[in-house]
Amino acid sequence: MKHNFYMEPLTIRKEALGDIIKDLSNRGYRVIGPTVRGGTIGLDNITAIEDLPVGYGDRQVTGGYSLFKHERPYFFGFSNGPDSLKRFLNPPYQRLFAIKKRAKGFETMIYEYEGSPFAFIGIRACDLRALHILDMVFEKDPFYQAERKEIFIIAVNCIFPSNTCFCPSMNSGPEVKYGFDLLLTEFDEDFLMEVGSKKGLNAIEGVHHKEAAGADIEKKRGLIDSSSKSIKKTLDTEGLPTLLYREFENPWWADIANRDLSCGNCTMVCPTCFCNTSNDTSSLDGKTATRIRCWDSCFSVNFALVHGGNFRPSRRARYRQWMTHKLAYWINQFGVSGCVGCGRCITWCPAGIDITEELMAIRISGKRR
Amino acid sequence: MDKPRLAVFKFTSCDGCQLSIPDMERGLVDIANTFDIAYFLGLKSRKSTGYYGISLVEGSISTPDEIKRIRAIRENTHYLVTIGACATAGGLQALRNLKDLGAFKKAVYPKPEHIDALKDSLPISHYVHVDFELWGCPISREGLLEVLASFLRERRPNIQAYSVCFECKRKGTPCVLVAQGIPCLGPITRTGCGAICPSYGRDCYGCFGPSEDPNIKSLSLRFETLGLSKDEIKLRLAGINSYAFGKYHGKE
Amino acid sequence: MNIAAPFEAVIKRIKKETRDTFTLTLRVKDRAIRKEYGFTPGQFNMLYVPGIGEAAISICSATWREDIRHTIRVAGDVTTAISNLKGGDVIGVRGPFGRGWPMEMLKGNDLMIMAGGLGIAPFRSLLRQILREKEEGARYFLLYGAKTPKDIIYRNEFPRYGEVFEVLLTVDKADPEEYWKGDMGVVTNLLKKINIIPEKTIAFICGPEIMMQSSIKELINMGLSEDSIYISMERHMNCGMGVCGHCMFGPKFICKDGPVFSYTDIIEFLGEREI
Amino acid sequence: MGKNKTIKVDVLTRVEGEGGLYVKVVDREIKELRLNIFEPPRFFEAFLKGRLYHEVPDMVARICGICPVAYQMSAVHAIEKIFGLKVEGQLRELRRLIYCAEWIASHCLHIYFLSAPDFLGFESAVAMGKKYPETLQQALRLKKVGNELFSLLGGRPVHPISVRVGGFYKTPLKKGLKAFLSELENAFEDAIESIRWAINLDFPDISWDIEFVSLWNPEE
Repeated sequence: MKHNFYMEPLTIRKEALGDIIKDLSNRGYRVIGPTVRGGTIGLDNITAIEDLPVGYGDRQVTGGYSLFKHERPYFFGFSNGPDSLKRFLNPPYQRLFAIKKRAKGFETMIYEYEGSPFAFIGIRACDLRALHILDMVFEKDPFYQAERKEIFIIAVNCIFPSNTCFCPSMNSGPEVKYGFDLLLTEFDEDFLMEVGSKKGLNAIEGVHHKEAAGADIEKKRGLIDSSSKSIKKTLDTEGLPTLLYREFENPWWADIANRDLSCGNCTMVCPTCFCNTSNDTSSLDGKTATRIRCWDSCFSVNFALVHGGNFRPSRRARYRQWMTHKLAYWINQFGVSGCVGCGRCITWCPAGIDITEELMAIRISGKRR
Repeated sequence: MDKPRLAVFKFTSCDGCQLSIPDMERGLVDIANTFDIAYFLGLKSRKSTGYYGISLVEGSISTPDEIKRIRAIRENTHYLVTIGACATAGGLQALRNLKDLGAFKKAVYPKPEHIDALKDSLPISHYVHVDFELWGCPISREGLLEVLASFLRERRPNIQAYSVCFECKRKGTPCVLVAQGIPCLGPITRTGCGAICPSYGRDCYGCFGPSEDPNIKSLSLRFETLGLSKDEIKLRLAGINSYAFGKYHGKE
Repeated sequence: MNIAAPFEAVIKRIKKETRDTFTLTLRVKDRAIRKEYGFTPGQFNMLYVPGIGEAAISICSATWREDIRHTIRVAGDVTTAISNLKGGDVIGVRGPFGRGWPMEMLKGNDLMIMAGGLGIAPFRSLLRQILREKEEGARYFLLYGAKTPKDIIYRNEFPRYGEVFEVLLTVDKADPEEYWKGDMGVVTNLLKKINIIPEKTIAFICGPEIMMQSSIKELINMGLSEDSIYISMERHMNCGMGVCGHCMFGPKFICKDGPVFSYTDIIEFLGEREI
Repeated sequence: MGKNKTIKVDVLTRVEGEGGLYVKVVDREIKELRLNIFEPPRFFEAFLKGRLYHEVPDMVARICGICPVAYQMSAVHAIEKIFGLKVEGQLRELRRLIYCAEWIASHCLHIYFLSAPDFLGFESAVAMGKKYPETLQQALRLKKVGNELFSLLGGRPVHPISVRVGGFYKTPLKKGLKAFLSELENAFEDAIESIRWAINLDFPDISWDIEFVSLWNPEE
C-alpha cells in the first residue's frame, strides 16, 4: 500500500489533541480512545483529553500484563491493550434482524445502522493493517460496512512497543504508512502531525499548528528506528504457507495441545480473528425471534460440528486450525497473512503460549523428522 | 392446543435455581401463559400428577428416598432437564464424596444415627437419563428461558459449553488472571453466567462447572507460577462443582 | 437487499422422496425478488425457520423455473422443523450462495456424474439443464449409489435421465421384500461397467467424503486428469458468505469458494485428519 | 369443625424448604402434632473445615438460595472477628444495603408468592393475579426492584459474588446507584401500598402463650 500523506508535516502542542477530540465530538463522532480500565488500557468512549491514560506505560510478557507510570506524561507511552477496532466495527454481539410472526408468513426488521460514525484515537500500524484485513473479510457484510464507512482515524506511530510485539516480522509496523486521517508521532514536548485525508485536513482547521522543521522529521525517523530496533521478538515467515501445509501431522501440535486451554482468549483479542456464529432466540409464545451474531472461536469444540460428526474434536486440531488459518490459509484467502504481529494472543494467553515460538518449534521439529 | 405440562422438583439443594422462576418477574407470567404448571411445590399448592411434558429438576441425589423419587419422575416425564450445579454435578454437598460420611455426620449432628444420607451426593444423571443439563450455581434466568423456549420450538437449546473467557472478552472485561495474577478458573469453566466475577475484579470460582474441554493440568501449572500450592489448587477445583471437575482431574 | 436477512417464500408443494427425504417447492413472495432470483446448478440457499435457525440446502430445481426446489433430509433442528411445515406455510430464504458446477467445462467434453445418497440433489438442476441442452456427440454418464432401493431419491425421474445419460444405479443393500435388478455395492464399482474416453471426460462428484475420495482415486486410475474432476463439499455453513469461518476446509470457505471445487484446488487438504 | 380430625400433609407447599405436617385432633384438642422436616443434610459445617477463609462467603451462600446474604454476612463478620477486623463506614452501609436488597426480594417472595395465595384462597400467586391483577403487578414490580438492587450490588440476584471478608470485591459506581434512585422511590410507594394491602388481609384469630422477642442494633 502507498503512503498517503496529504500535505507537509505539522507540529501541534499536546493539549491541542484535546481540541481535536472536542471538535470530533461536536461533529457527531463517537470518539473512541485508549483509557485505563481495570488495570489495563482498553478502548472506550472518551470525551476529553483527561480520559487518555496520560503518563501510563505497560509491561507485557507472555501471559502477563501490567501498567506502570512513566516519569514523563506521555500520551501514548504504552502499546496495544486487549481491544482493537474489531470490537467496534464487528461488535461481539451483532443483532442481525428481528422477526414478527404474522398469520401467513413473517415480518423481518433488519437492524440498520443508525449510530453516528466512530472516531478512533491512538490506533497503531498493526491495527491499521488489521483494519485493512477486516475490510477484505467483511467486504460483503452489510453490518460491518455500515459501521466502517464513515470512520475517522487518528493513528500514532508506536514508539513504546511491548515485549510481545513482533510487527516488523509481519511487515506491519511500527511505522504508520497508510489508512489514517491524522497521524501523530509523540515527542517529549509536542506531537508531529501528518494529515492523511481531506477529512483529516478539515478536522484540524481550528487547531493551532505550525509547519514541522526538518529536524522534527529526523526525530520521527529516529524514534521509529529505535522503536523498531527495540522489538526483539520475531516470527519467521519464510516458507509460509507451504511449511504449515507440510506439517499437519507434526507431533508438536500434540505438545501444544497439552498446554492449550481451549479458552479462546487468543482469538477474542486477535484484531483479525473474525469467526462468529449466528443464532436465533425466540420468545416463549413463539411469535417473535431475533437473530444475533456473536464472536465465536475455532477453539470451541462445536465450531466444526455438523450433523453426524465433528471435524475437529481434538485440541490438537483446533490449535492447528487457528495457527494454520492465521499464518497460512489467510494468505491463500486474502493475499496477506492474518497475523499483524500485535502480540495480543501472546500477552493474553493464560497458558503463556507464544505463536512465534510454536511456529519455530514446528519448523525445527519438521526439519528433524 | 393443550399447553405442555411443566413440573418443578426439588432434591438436595438450596432452592436458588427453582426460584429463578419467580425471579423472572414478567417471565413468570409468560411461563404461566405458555405452560400448564402442573407441579411446583415452591410456588403452587395444587399438585397435579400424571405425565409431564417437561420436568425441571433441582438438587442432587443424596438420600435413599431421593433415588426412588427421581426414578418415578423419570417414568412420568417426556423431557427431563436438570437445573443447577446440584442436579447436574452433585452440588457443593458433593464435597462429602471425598470424605468419610460417618465423620461428617458426627461432626454436625448430635444424633448421627438419625441421619439418613447416601455416601455420595450425586448428579441426577447418575441415576436416570437426563435430556438436558443446565449448569450454574445458580442457573441464569436467560438460560432457563432459552431451555423452555427451545423445548417449545423443538430445537436444541442454544446454550454454549465453551469457557467463561469467551464471554469475558466479548464484554471487554479486563482479564484478572493475566493483568492481575488472580487465580481465575474462567479458562476451564463453562460460560453462561455472563462472566460476572471478573467484571467485579475477582476470580471465577467455577460455579457453572467445567467447560467442554477443560485443560485442568495446564491451568494448574499457571496457578503454581502465581504462587499457589498444590493443595490450594486442589481446593480451587473442589468447590461448587467438585464432582464434575474431579472427573476431569482424574484423567489429566 | 440485505444478504444477511431472509426473504419470504411460500411452500407450494411438499413431495416425499424417501423415508427421511422430501422435496419442497417454494414460490418467492416478493415479485421483484422472484424475477431477479437466478442461480447456477450446484449453488445453495440458506433456508430459515424463525426461532429455529438456518440450514444450507442445495437448489435442485431447473434454472429456468420461477419456483425454487430443495430436496431435504431430516437431520438437525432446522430440517426437522422444515419437515413439520405444510403447504402454504412460509419459510425464509437467503441466497443463492457459492459456486456451482463449472458449466463451461461441459463444452466438448463427456460428463461423468457420480452421486452418493443425498448427493444426487445438487445434480438435479444440472440434469435438467443437460436434458434440455445436450452437446451433440457428447456422452453422459450418471452413476448413483444409495443405501437401499427405498433410499433412491428422484426414483421415477431416472427413466427420463436415461434418454440422455447412461444411468447406472447401485445400492449397498437390497431390501429382501423388494425386487432389485440393479447393482449392489459401492458406486465406484459401476465404473468398471462403462467405457470412457479419459482425455475428454470430466467428472462431477457429490456424496459422502469417503465416497468422493475413492471415486477420485478410481477415476484417476482410469486415466482422468486431476483437473477434470470436480466435487461438491459439505461443512457446517452458518453465514453463507464467508464471514463466520465455520465451513472452512483448509484455506477454502466451502460457502463462497465452493461448494463445488476443482479437485486440484483442494487436493492438498482432502483426506487430512481433522482438517 | 368436627370434634375429631386428622390432618396429614405429605409435603407442605409454598414454603421455603421442605416439610410435612401431621395433626391429630381429638375432642377439639390437638393430641398429636408433628412437623417433619425432611430437608436432606448437606454437611456445611463439616466440609467448611479446612477451607481457606476467603472461600467461605461464596460457599455458605449456597445454604439458601432465598437468603444467601444472611449467611454471607454472618460468615464475613465471624471471620473478620477472628482477624480483629472491623468493617465500618460506607462499606458497612453498603453491606446493609445489599442485605436490604435481599430483604426486598425475599420478603416480596414470601408475602406475595408464598403466603398471600393462602389468605385469599388461590393455588398460586399467578392464579391470584387472574382475580387481582394489580396485586400481582405490584408484587412483580417490587420483586424486580429487589432483584435489580441485588444485582447492582452483588452481580446477580441469587448467590451474589461481590461480598468478601473485609468489604466488597467491587463497590458500585455512584453513577449506577444514582440512576437507580428513582426506581427505589417508586418502589417505596409500592412498599407502602403493600403494607396497606397486607393489614387488610383476614388474619386468623390466634394467640400464643409465647413472648416474642425482637433484637435491634442501635447503630443501624
